Amino acid sequence: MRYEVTVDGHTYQVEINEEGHITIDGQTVEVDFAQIGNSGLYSLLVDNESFEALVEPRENIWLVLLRGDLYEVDVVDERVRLLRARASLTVPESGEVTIRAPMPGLVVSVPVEMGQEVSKGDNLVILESMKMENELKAPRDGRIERINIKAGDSVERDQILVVIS
Amino acid sequence: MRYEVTVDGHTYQVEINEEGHITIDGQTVEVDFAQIGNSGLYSLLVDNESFEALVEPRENIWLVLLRGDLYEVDVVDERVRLLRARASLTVPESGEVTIRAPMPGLVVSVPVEMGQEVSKGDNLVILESMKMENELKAPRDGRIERINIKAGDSVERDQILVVIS
Amino acid sequence: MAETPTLFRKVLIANRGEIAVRIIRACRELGLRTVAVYSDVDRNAMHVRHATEAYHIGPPPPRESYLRIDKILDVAKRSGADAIHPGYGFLAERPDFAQACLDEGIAFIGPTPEAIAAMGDKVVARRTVQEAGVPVVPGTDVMLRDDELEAEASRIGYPLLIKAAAGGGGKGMRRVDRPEDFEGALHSARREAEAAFGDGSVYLEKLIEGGRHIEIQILADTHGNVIYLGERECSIQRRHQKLLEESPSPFVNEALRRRMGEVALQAARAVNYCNAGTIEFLVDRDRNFYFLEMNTRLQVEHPVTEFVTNLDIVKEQIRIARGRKLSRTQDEIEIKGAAIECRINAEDPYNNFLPSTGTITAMTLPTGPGVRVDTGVTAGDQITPYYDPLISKLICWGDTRGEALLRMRRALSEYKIMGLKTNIPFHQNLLDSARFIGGQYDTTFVEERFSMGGGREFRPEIAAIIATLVAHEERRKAAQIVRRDGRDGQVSKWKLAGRWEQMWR
Amino acid sequence: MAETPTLFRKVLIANRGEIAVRIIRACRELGLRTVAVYSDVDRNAMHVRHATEAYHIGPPPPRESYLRIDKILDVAKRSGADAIHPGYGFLAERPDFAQACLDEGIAFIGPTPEAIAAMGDKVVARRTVQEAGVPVVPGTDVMLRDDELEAEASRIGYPLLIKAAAGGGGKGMRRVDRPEDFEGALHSARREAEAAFGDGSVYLEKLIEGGRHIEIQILADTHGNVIYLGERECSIQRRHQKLLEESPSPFVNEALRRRMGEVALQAARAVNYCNAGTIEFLVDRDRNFYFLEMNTRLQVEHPVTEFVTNLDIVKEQIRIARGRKLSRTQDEIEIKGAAIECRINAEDPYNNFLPSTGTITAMTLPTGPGVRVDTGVTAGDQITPYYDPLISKLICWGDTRGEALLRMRRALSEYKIMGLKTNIPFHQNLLDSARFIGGQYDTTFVEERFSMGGGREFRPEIAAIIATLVAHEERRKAAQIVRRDGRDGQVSKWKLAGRWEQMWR
Repeated sequence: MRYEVTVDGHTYQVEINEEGHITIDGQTVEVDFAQIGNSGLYSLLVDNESFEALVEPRENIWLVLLRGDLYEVDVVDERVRLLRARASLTVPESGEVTIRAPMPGLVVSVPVEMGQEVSKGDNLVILESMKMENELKAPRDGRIERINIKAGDSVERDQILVVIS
Repeated sequence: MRYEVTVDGHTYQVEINEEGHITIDGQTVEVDFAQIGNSGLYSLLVDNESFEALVEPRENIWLVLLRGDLYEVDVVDERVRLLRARASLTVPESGEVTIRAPMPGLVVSVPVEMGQEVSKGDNLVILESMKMENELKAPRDGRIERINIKAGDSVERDQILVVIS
Repeated sequence: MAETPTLFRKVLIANRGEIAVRIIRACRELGLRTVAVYSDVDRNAMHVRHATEAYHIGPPPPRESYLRIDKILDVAKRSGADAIHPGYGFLAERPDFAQACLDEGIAFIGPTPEAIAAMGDKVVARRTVQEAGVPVVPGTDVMLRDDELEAEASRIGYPLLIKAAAGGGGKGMRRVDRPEDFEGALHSARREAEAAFGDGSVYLEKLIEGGRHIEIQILADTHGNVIYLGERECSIQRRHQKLLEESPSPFVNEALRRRMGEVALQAARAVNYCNAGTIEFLVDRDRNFYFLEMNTRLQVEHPVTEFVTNLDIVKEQIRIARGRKLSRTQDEIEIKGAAIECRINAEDPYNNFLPSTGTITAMTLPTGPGVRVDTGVTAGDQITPYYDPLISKLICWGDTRGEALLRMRRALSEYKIMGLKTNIPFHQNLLDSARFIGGQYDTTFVEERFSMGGGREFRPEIAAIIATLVAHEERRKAAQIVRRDGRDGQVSKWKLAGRWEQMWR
Repeated sequence: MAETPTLFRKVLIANRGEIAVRIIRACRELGLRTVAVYSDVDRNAMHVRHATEAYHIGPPPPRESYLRIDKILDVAKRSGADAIHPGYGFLAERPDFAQACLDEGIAFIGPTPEAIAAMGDKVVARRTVQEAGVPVVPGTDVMLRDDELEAEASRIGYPLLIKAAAGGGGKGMRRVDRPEDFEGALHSARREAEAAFGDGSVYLEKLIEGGRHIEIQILADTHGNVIYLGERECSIQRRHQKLLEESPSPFVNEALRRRMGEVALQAARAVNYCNAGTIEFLVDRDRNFYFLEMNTRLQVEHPVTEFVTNLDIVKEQIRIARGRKLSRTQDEIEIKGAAIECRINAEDPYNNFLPSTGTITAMTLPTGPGVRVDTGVTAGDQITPYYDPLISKLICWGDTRGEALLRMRRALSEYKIMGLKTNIPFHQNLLDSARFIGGQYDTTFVEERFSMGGGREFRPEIAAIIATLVAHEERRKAAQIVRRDGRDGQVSKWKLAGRWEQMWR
């Protein structure tokens, strides 16, 4: 699994490989990671170097207290990145808008019907991908013009799922 | 709410009155009770005397660490006491067994049907009482002979609900 | 003059936070029962949990709770407390409070109301000690009108300081570098003093550049014995707030220590002082020293003195209040090794020391040899905006100053506080600073020569890895929840109830 | 004899638990990097988290991990460690390990292999120190056959002790009161010694009734300087396991201290001892003292000596291993105040001290003046059956023994450990015992004259109220959950996923 991880303005490309390895900005290190009890205390061994940190979630970021310093870390996985990128596309004020699959996946449900009026932010398709369920939302108000898929369908990346007019 | 509370072989009658008062073995004291964060640490003021304790649940009891000593406390409320008393009744090996309401309540569901074969421990009736849902179980193997109630019924204490033969 | 010993069995602590806990501990070790008082937001506080008894005294603002003499005396009567320890801050230096205790027949663990009053007015204090032969910073010693002050200013010379007579904590204080700025500074200092203390009186002092703030701890009993316990170096300050203190001072040699100690005793004797007190001095580059003021109470930084003298100052305070003699004579006081105290505040050193409030969600204390933590909070406790931002004090002792510094670095790296920002990174930077390590600092050091950049090693890539692994794990767990409860969209209410029954029964 | 200083920068700690953490702290304060080793069950342990680096060395049983010289030396090489500290237990008193380190060019922070070997065989040790003029308990000093031992037994007189030559911890030890019991006891002692140490050799010692176990800490450098740091009173034992230690001993006066110290130095010199070591003595009611054995390593109870001498023994060990001179001379050693150590074990004092294992679910450490905690665990850590039950050591210092006792009581009441049983109530009872407070105890005290009943105040009714309130609250919360998710019997999977998204994104 790949992540884009931002700390203090620098973005690292982190990839969690098979158990016990991580690649960070192209460099592979051996890691051994453990949570201490149910607390937010973690122990990390990176190529046998030992680190202890307290970790807590905050709205959109992770707080990591390491050797006295508090780091604010933004961890973005592919799925979230794709969704974020999709959400930031500029959408025409009128005319047709096509909703495409941001990644390959399995359609879990389609909570809208042909001809239905939808508002910006309404769920159009629930797509299971990378073991997570992802909500594809309406980028603006409109009417459902076309539905190309149904629950249970497998879809490819960029396949057109729904069209709003 | 009344509780029977057993510590070190002695059983106390504890009643939680309106906010701020407790009666223990007939004596009423003013209490102020607070949990510290989300931990198992609690602060108790009893008539202004201050106590600090760590509390944790264990299977059927509460562990209370108070001033260095670990107390094992069994807290039984009316509901549990009634259920326990019911469970301890001797049940004839054969013949009819009547399942009565151990307390007044509302029938939430009856997950068995007339004529159904049930095993000891199977749920017969879900009864809501004292804001809790209570499972009334078959005291031995048998066949459902009669069902006097349905979901939604209000029942009185000792009312016959189900008969097993 | 042998007085009848004052017996008391139950001590009310008219304070909160770490100092209340500190005093409760001393009382418990003396077999005394303790009474805590608390405001609404302090119900769960550590001092409430550690005391034998605890009483509510009102809403969070100090004026409605911790400063309410009537409520505190009422609790003392209801609880049967026969002594009161005021801690520091709040009512500690209020002569009317000390007097009210005495009037009620309650022992006040501190000096007499007269001594508090004499030292509370800075102008009177200056005059009093000066008459006793104590050197003071050149300045004005009587109340003067604005025009008189301006004339005096020319006599004293610039740069100079305008200070509030009732002052403390830098409020009502102004530095003036040129005669043309004097009038404006005077008016603004008077306004600030009036607002802060209800008293706009000010006086002038020559500004001593490159000065160090060094104070002498003294103890005086009711039998006429007065001793000093060496000095504390308190020049690490920011906006007149001390951040780190050490004893001994790297700037003070044995001869200077003795001279300052003797002068401190003169100042104390000038007001017939009794109980624990501190004489603050300004020491210039040539080791001339000048009386600044006397704090007629226990100081925040008393633990560094305790570490190097092996004396428990709070217990001595109680001993004195009971009418007993000091447990040591001056000859028996020996300074052993070196101690440093870091004040751990809820403030963000990377963001102009902005106060940080909230709930402490997790805390790991440093332990081991030579480490002492005086804390008023544990995980789950809240830091509110109503009181000072002091979370705890971390104090380390070493056989040498070097060992104490290295031990403090080790302890700081073990100390973990989550839920709000703390100034631990400030202390870590300070302890890496060559000038600080070399003992080369004065009261302007933190504000003028120190930056948070420092040479410390940051490990953002490690933080990145840790956060990613935690996020990855949470994601995996959450995926399982969706999976488990998934397809059919149902979680049985029986299952939920069942889980709970298992837990609580 | 000035030797070349041995430079090292990275220290491997061939141990676990509190002592590994203790040594890591000393190294960090000296600017040394540290290498931890851990078995499978110790992956999450505190010593792993505190070290600079950590390496896995095998399964939990010590024979497969902490006792594997080959694996530990392999880690030393891989990590570039140039020194090894063995702690206590495990490999600390194995001459072959010390030798193997030296063979690999790694500094061994401890005595020479020869000194370890000489003191490791108790019979050889007795003979060696006896030749140096050190008094030993009357007994046998050479290896004897069974019939010879029986003859010697008659000479020495009953009661007597049969002891294993390779012994320690009471294994292979038998008390014999009558000649007719001798033969049976001899065989069973030999069997036990054979099983425990792979060596069935035993020797005899006269049994000294009412004896106290008092030991002298010594330090010796490579320049021929040897000093003693006063004594430790270790008579509070149960089945030969020490539970509480104090320094100074309430039984030892200045003259006896000096005599025992001088004799300890003779014993150390007899084996050209170097680094830290401890000479254990048995002291009878008339203050005669007899050499028992020498522990050629750091002791568990070293902190009480550190508190009263203000010397860091672990740092001195490192200093010595670096070839430097001791930081103090004998004249500079002064015993200040009194220190007590309580060993906090995971065992149930109400149930025959049965070991207790499990996860520590919550822990509150005592802090404040005069309190030191040397711990190897925090909340979330596990106590496993593989290693000794020592959770931590609580050490308190006081200006007098009385103050230290009262402070220890205070600290014990603040110390909270949840998840398993500890012996804290034992210590609380002990500190309430009049005989203990009076210093009237010998090595038989805990087993023969002490009971857990004590005069302590129990508050079962408060425990009842607290548990009821918690149960009541849990019940109320659970009722709300059933209610919220209730009637329709559904929890939306989107809702669950949504909650989670909010949390992790």
